[in-house]
Amino acid sequence: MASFWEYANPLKFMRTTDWLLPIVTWAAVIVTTVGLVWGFFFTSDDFRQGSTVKIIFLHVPSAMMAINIWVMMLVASLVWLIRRHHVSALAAKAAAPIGLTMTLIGLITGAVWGQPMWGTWWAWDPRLTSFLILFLFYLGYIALWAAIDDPDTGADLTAVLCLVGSVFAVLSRYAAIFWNQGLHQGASLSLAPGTRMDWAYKAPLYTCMVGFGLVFVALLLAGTRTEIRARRMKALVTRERMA
Amino acid sequence: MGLRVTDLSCARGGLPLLEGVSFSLEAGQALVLRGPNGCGKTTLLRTVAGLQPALAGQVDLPPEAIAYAAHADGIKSTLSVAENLAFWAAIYGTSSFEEALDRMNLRALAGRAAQNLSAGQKRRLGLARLLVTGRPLWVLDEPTVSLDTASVALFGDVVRRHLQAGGMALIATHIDLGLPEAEILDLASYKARLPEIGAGTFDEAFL
Amino acid sequence: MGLRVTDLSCARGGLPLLEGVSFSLEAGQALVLRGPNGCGKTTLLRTVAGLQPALAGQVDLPPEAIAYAAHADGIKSTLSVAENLAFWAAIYGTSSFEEALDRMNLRALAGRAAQNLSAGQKRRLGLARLLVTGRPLWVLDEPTVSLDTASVALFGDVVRRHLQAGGMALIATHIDLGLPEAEILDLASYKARLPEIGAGTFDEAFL
Amino acid sequence: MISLLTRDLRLALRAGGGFGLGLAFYLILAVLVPLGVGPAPATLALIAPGILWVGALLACLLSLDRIFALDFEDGSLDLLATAPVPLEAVVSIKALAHWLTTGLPLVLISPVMGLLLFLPSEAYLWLILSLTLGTPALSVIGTFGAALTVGLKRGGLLLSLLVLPLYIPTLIFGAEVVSRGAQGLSVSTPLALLAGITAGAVALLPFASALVLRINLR
Amino acid sequence: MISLLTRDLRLALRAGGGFGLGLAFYLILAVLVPLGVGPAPATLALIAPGILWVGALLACLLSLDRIFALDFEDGSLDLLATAPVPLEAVVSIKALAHWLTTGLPLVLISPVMGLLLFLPSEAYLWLILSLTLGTPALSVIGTFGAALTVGLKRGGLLLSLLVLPLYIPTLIFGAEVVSRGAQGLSVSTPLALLAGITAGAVALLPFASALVLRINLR
Amino acid sequence: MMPDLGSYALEVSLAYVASLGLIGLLALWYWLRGRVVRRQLEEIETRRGEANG
Ligand code: HEM
Ligand SMILES: Nc1ncnc2c1ncn2[C@@H]1O[C@H](COP(=O)(O)OP(=O)(O)OP(=O)(O)O)[C@@H](O)[C@H]1O
Ligand SMILES: Nc1ncnc2c1ncn2[C@@H]1O[C@H](COP(=O)(O)OP(=O)(O)OP(=O)(O)O)[C@@H](O)[C@H]1O
Ligand SMILES: [Mg+2]
Ligand SMILES: [Mg+2]
Repeated sequence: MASFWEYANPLKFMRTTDWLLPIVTWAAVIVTTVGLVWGFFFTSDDFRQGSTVKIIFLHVPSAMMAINIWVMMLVASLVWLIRRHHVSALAAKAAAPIGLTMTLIGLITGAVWGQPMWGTWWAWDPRLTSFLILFLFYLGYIALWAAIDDPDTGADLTAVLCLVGSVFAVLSRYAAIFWNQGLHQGASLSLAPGTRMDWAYKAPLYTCMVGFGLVFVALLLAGTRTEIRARRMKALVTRERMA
Repeated sequence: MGLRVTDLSCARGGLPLLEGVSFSLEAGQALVLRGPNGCGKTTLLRTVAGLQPALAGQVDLPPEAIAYAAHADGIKSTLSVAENLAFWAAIYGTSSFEEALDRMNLRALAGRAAQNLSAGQKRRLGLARLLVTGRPLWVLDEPTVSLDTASVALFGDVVRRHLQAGGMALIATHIDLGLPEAEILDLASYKARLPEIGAGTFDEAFL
Repeated sequence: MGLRVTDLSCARGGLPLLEGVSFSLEAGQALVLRGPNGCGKTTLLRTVAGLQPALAGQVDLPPEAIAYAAHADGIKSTLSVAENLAFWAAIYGTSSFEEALDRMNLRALAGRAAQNLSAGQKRRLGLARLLVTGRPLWVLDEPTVSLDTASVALFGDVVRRHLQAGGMALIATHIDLGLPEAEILDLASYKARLPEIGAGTFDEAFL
Repeated sequence: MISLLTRDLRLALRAGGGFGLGLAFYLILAVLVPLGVGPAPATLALIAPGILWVGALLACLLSLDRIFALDFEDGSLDLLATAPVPLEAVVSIKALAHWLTTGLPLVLISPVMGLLLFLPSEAYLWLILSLTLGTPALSVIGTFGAALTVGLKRGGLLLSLLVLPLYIPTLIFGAEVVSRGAQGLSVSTPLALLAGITAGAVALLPFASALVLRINLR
Repeated sequence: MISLLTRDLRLALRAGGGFGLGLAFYLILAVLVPLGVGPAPATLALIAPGILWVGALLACLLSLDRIFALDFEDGSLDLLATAPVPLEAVVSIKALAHWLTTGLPLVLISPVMGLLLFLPSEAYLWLILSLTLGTPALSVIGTFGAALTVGLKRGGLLLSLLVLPLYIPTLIFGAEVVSRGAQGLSVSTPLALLAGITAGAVALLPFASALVLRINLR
Repeated sequence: MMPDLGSYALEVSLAYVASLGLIGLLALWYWLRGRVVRRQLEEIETRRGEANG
């Protein structure tokens, strides 16, 4: 069997994604559309939250993806540091803006939801706070990539930042919980304390989660392809200059 | 103990510059590197000094035996000349910097803050640091920039005494150092040739 | 229009270094300043360029006619070679930097960020700036530092053409520029002597 | 002159140029203060106008040393001083570039900051207005401070020390506008004073800065 | 090693070395906040613990770029990397020097700051204790950030952006100690966590910093 | 067809518009940048191909 690491070869990666990308893209569009249309048009209002419950179909998937993308970047960074496969470093680079956008969506939908539910746009609740800190980590990570000219140095430095940052992100999470017991929902998919969520909500919610995951994968593949091309272009340009 | 560089390739900014550079230095020898601007002298010296990894080939003297002096001299402008030298002497664990002061003709400036030195005086201070390292191989990047004729001669003497005491020197320069005994290596002939690759096929190194 | 320096004294760090320096330059002439390290060449050039006031004496060319090039080249490392030159061309109101690129052999490097140049390439860019100033008097402080032999010759040609076009050049250097037609002024003989003052009598200038 | 402005803006946008980082600092401050002070909305709303102005001021302050220090180190400042442009104009352009890359983004992001600190909704208009009026003064005054400390290695914090006292009037009137606005009181007096400070600083300080710069270069 | 420490301290004490400026910044912040927020003692006492910790953090942050930038520019860092001292030790000594010139003075002056902001009298002890325990972590984390950005021209604000999120746990626990102390509650948990963060950071981060520094030098 | 969103119409539609807008912008940006980079790379490679004969 071919080793998994073969896909870390840029050329092999490009060949594979050539046919994979359109499939994933279409899957992402279809699943997300289905999930969101289902959620938006075909669910009834919650008896306490009214129509705002429909925000859940955006909020929860984006918040989850924001966290998952960071984890994916962590793994990719480790792969780069240990096995030095360029594609994984470039994939981490391409993932960061998607993670940032997901974080932003989570923040915005949460804020818009908070206004009717808690009577405020924003609260210094631990989950919200650590989410905001995650936003800052994404910003810092992207800014560091942007600031460094040499691609390998950039990959090394951002990878170390991602590792150290992850440790501190976890620490911040616990610090924030310690600091303030908040308003936000617990981790069980429950709308109000005690009530379990109905399948009428769960089914479209799961669809949306899968959809957002696919959206991420599609964007990630496209972004990584671009980064690989940009990397090669940079190498060629330097090479041309030398000749 | 000597320096043996075999088949060294080095890169700058992700791009191979030199390839297949081999030479060796025995105790008491000096080698002068020459080559046009931008051919990779600085890059080669940094690789030998262990500051950047080689693309291929090896340098079989450990970095612990090498004293490197670049364009920037590592001089703290608010410390005096003597304080600057004393610091490096302490870092290298050699006790005395007095002799270095005398040999680089810095005695009269010893108490002066480094920021008040002229370009050439600063350079002399940077070179005096070499004397306190106590290391056998000196790796020097254009050491005589800004020096007047008398100081170049002084520096030539210092290098000669270092060689006589069993030291080695690897020097990149564009001008004549007054070291006729040194061998000369022209780097122009080691220019790296990139492997030719057709469009659309790229591997790990993207080239 | 020429430069006439009469009886100039200049000081550095509050201490007079040179005194009674007089010389003149007519259109088409070049003057090379020589002198040991620390004798005050840089100080004299900064005074002539109007960057620091003279202690005594005068320089009768307005600073508006002078292009000064010091050790630091005023290069922005994140801008490309062409962008750097274009900026200075715009500041001096001269339209084209294309010719400067060609004449300093920078055409191949035009799109490269200045931080990725080698020491000598950076220096060439610094000197190319002189060509876009369009000013008659070039005041140069050790212009050929780090340049290889070919680039020194190139630079010599550029200066010669500037002189032929009626320009002037005042150059401090320790090495040979390949400009045999230039006069040479040794600054060692103009070393300032401090006025003798008995203990306890100090005047305005505390000397 | 235009070329100087575009060069400065371009440098700011390039890697390591510092654009957007003033912004980031401002955002981060808005995160830190609640973390330090505690999450109670009432407390935060009370101190929001002051903190928002203090934050804008600090974000400006931190980017001041870019104004001249880089140009000084690589010799560009010597060359600009001997170039055919008046140093007063150079100084003004540098202040303008600083405002465009620091002050303006601060103004634009300030509503988000207000949200994070529970600023009362009546105050948003006044926050934006007072920052728009006040930040140019911060840039011009800061340029003066940067010119004063240009020769000093990493004069960064000395710079802060010199500039902060000069920032105080702007801060007082600016914060006053916002907190009066939050309470629904009349803001015309502090607003007029703020505008006065800015107009005065913009008109006069470039001359002082150019003078000081010339002294520092010799 | 000792010689590196004494050199760094001596450099900090010389002209332009930056000693005392962190302090000055801290003091100025204590002046600005009442100006921005308004003079009511009750409000100030309420926010004092948070503001004092945020101020200490910012004062630390502002002096971070001195840790390596000067040594990088003049080539000393290249030379230190080839000198017979492990880079991990160099990094730790640099962090220690930073703490001695920034963190320690902050601890010592903090009671005065408490006075200016009407900190309740029970909280003074905890303020000093928490700063003593927490500022070493700030220095070590900051050294990591400085090592990350060492090659970048004026990475100052990028540095802030990278380091501030890493400072957050320290800030939260530190401020919590003081505010609990001010209310007479038990402080042992946050104090222990604060000490834990410091111990972990001091023990592990120098390796990351040395790694990153080596990458930046090549 | 539009469901009745009740008194929270503004909030809910705002959330949907903002989220989809952001994702759309991101996708657009990735797509545009991908296209630009691909073009540039192609151009360079053809240039190289010509240079190599
Ligand atoms: C700006 C404000 C908000 C932010 C930053 C935010 C952030 C988050 C985060 C990070 C998650 C975790 C996703 C995961 O489990 O991986 C989450 C989940 C969730 N949020 Fe929010 N949220 C905000 C406001 C709200 C509001 C106002 C509500 C509703 C009243 C809400 C309801 C939920 C629910 C129901 C979940 C799913 C909980 C679960 O994991 O089972 N959120 N949010
Ligand atoms: N940071 C960098 N990134 C990319 N390329 C670089 C970088 N630094 C230098 N180069 C390029 O690498 C080549 C070799 O540079 P190097 O400094 O080794 O030359 P050199 O032989 O020392 O020249 P000089 O005599 O001018 O000092 C040059 O062509 C230069 O343009
Ligand atoms: N900032 C300063 N403060 C006090 N003295 C200084 C200062 N800068 C330089 N000096 C001293 O002034 C003298 C003249 O310096 P200058 O730089 O003009 O010499 P130079 O002739 O250019 O020498 P070089 O050939 O070494 O460049 C030197 O002895 C130097 O030590
Ligand atoms: Mg070189
Ligand atoms: Mg000189």
